[in-house]
Amino acid sequence: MARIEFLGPIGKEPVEVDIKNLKELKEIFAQDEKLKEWLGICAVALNDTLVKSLDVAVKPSDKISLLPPVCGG
Amino acid sequence: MARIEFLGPIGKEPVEVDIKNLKELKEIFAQDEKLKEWLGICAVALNDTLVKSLDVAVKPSDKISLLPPVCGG
Amino acid sequence: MLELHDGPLHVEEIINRWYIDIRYKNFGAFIPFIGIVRDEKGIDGLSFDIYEPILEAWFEAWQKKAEQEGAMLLMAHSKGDVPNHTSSYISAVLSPQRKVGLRLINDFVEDFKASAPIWKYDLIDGERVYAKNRSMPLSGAGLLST
Amino acid sequence: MLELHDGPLHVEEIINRWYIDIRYKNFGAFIPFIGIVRDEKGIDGLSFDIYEPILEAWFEAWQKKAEQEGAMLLMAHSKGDVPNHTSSYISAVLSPQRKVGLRLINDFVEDFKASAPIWKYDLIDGERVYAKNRSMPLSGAGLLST
Repeated sequence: MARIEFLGPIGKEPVEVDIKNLKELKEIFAQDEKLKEWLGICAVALNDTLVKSLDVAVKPSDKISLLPPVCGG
Repeated sequence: MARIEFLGPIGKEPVEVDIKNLKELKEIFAQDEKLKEWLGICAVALNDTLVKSLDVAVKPSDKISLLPPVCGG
Repeated sequence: MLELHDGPLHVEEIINRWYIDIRYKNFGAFIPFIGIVRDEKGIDGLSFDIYEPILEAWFEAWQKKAEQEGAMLLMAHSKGDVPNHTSSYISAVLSPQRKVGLRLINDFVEDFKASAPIWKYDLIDGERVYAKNRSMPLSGAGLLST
Repeated sequence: MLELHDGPLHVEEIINRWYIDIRYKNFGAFIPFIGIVRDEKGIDGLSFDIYEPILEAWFEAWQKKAEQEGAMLLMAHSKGDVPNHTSSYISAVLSPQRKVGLRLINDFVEDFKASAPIWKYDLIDGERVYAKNRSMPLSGAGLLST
């Protein structure tokens, strides 16, 4: 099961999901009403590297992070 | 007599000259062999304001400064 | 070097330590940028969450870029609460000449604002309120939206 | 504020004093530029002459420009001899927001190099050698040449 972390202000506990790629994650999340406001503004990292495409394979040991808009300093 | 100061590396003592404008100063300086190397690269201030024209009247109480190329910091 | 501190940064301690560390390294320009929390909009301060793995990778990539120009970067940032009139962020460029340094401090701070995985909250009446309006989506944001 | 010091600048003292002075003035960005004398070309240090009346007028004009953007400038410079690995020049911008500050520190330092009436000498074997090749003619130079 890949582990999904919701960073910063999303304020949601990590979940584990059984997916083969990010497209499947998108389908699962589409049913989550509470996540809707975040999905449009969050970037996605796979094992701490930002990804730009849904055609990314996901292994059971992978960590996926959702990163909302940032404002350091 | 206007007072002429030679700033920074010129290393020349101030002089007093009897002139009515900067054109007259230019004529006096043209005869000074030691100043030749400086005149082409020096800016000129009248009473601590840089001037750009020789058509500037000079009063006996005035101070004229020659400023060689700068490098602060 | 990247350092994270709990709460406000001790500006004097950090700047003095950095200066002592680098003064014999023959850099000609040392340019710190010090961010201070402003008292505005009725806040008592700011608070920060940081995702350290991506912050460290981002910083290391910048450090390599700086090294290619003979320069070096230093950065300190707060985690947690930072009251008004204290500092939450210091970055610094060291460079042989001024021009590279002045360009790098600008580009580094601007990219920090756009790319560093840090989340800011206003502290209002003891609550943490996400500073959503001042925040910028990271590159690739929206990938999972339908 | 413009301050001139005999010999090298005490970086920690100056930066700490400036920070303490300004931290409650609600500026969001404090950006010092610290110039450090590099050990290069066999010099033992640098030495400086300053023409204070024109330096002060130049600084005051910049201070007015900064104030129009809600910002403030600070500057310290050495007179006389400054050994390698010590500081001869510090300037700083204080501004409400970072963008104005980053622009001003760049423009202020660049104009300082072009316009401040300060003459630099290399210290070589106890002699002061005018750094003519690194110096820039002031605006209007050559007025009295034939």
